[in-house]
Amino acid sequence: MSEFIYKKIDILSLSLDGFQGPIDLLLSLARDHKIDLTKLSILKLAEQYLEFLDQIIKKDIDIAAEYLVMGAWLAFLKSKLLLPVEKEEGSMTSEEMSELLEFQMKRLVGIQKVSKLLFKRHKLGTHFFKRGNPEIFGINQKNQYNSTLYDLIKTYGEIITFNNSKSITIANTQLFSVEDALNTLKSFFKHSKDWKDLLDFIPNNLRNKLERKSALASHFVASLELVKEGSLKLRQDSFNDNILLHSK
Amino acid sequence: MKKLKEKNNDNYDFVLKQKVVEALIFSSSEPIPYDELLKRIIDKNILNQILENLEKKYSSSGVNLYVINNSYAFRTSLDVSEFLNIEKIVPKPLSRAATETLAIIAYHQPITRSEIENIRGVSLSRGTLDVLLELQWIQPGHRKSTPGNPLTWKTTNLFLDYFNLKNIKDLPGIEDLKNSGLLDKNKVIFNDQSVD
Amino acid sequence: MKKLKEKNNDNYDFVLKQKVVEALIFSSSEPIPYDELLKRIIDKNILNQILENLEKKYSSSGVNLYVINNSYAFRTSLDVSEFLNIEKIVPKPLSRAATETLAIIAYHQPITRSEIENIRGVSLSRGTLDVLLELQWIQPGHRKSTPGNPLTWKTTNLFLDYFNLKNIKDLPGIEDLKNSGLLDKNKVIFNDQSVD
Repeated sequence: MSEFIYKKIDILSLSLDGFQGPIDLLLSLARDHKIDLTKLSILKLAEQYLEFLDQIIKKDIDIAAEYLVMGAWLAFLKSKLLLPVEKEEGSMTSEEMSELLEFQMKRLVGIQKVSKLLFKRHKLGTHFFKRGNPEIFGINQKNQYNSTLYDLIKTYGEIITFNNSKSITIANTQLFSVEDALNTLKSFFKHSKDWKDLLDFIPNNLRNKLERKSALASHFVASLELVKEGSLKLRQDSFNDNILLHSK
Repeated sequence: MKKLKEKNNDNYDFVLKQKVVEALIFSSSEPIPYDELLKRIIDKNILNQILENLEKKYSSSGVNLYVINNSYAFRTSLDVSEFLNIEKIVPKPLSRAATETLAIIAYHQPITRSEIENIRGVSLSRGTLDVLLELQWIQPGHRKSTPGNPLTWKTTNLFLDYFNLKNIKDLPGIEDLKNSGLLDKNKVIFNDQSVD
Repeated sequence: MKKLKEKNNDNYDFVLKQKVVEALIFSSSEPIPYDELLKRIIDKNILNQILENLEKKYSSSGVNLYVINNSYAFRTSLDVSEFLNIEKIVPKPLSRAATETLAIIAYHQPITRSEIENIRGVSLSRGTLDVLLELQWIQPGHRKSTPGNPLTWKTTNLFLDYFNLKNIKDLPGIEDLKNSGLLDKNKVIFNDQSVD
């Protein structure tokens, strides 16, 4: 068993560079066991995949996330394979699901094979060459431009990107300035000789948390400022008690 | 006498036309579409005869006539490729994602982005199509008439030219893939894997 | 018997060498110096024979072998160049302004001049639209029924032809651009970032 886990971690390190995704991983698991895709035991494969998923979830949750869709699907398939056949309307049977999975794996193997064949071909500029010094016939048009569709859409992309980054609008904020708070406190204590709770200065019609926090912070800072000036007294009887203000 | 002269004229005309076609294709570095040639020659039969002659004339030369998707180009012969160690353009190797994506587009075209993702089982990372587009190996095809009208992608003639292919049917292994039913892009298990 | 075989081999060798010289001259971007050719062929007599053969072979073609300053190049023959009205034109990319303007017209057509200027953020210089008009890639559309009835611009069929598009709708949309990596999302600063 420990050997098994070791092997999984090996695959994990592979998945960090060459690997692209779940079907690839399934293929690699299948190849590791030198299994012919047509004789593949989907159940075994599903079990291994899920075990592998268990391992990486512990190691790296980000990578695991990419493998989860296939994992969930395989878990579902596994449960179907283990449970007695029950006919459900409109849903795939476990055989159909296994078949689809096998098809997807074979299709990817096919594409990987031909992509190698393609790049093994004789290539222009490496094995054969075009006219090195072309002459251009100017019959109808005087100007010959070599603009490509890529130039066109890349340029458009850049315009759009540029325009988006150009139009930054900073939303009006409903934050309270310390200056405003100072004025509120000063005008209040001009007429009042009572102790007053700091929280009472926070307008109670504020809609969101941020505004409330900002109001509290600026009034607190303003009260400290006034204490420093010598026009206000602050009192807090114990930690977590309300802060009370009194004019001096 | 007049008849003979006319006949001579016809022949002279044909020879001149052949020279024109030869010069047109030879002087260009990119493949010239058949229709472009037809604009100068007008008569399809004559043009076909000329192209056949040229193909034959150059078949044992150091330069051959290549047909790429109904476009014509002269390219150096493969017989001499090993002796031409001139400045070769060493292509920057493509990423595995890009080569697989190119193969999927080539063999399954026209194909949408999400269909490509389904086949590979992973979402296309940004920059993959970009690289292929910059190489001018792929281009947008028509939009699919399914919900959302997704854009499809297909390969270009430059792609065929680069890989020495006459047309899409000439792709290596395409018959095998087709015969084993592996070119079906609609068979999918998980539909919406891509996280955006 | 042995001699005959040897002779055959020699002949094969000569034919191959001739093909190599032919391919070299064809693919070289500049007239290729005699000495450069000699480096591959080694034997002066053989090279001279090859050049003479090629000169003869191409003398009645649409393309001739030219000697310029002891360097060799293929050039379109004068009989056809007259016929084809050859001008040596060096292909150049469209200016940035013209490409941007073309892209905006393609994506936003029909669009007025001042609308183009709004998107680009700079005023259009006189020559920019002229270049595109001369290429026949844009044409005037209908007049807009806003004050001043400004003229709109749209792309032409030649534009579609040149960029190998069947339909203007086949241009990749903003989403496609984003997905193919052509729009660098990182550069975009969203203005609806909410603070919690």
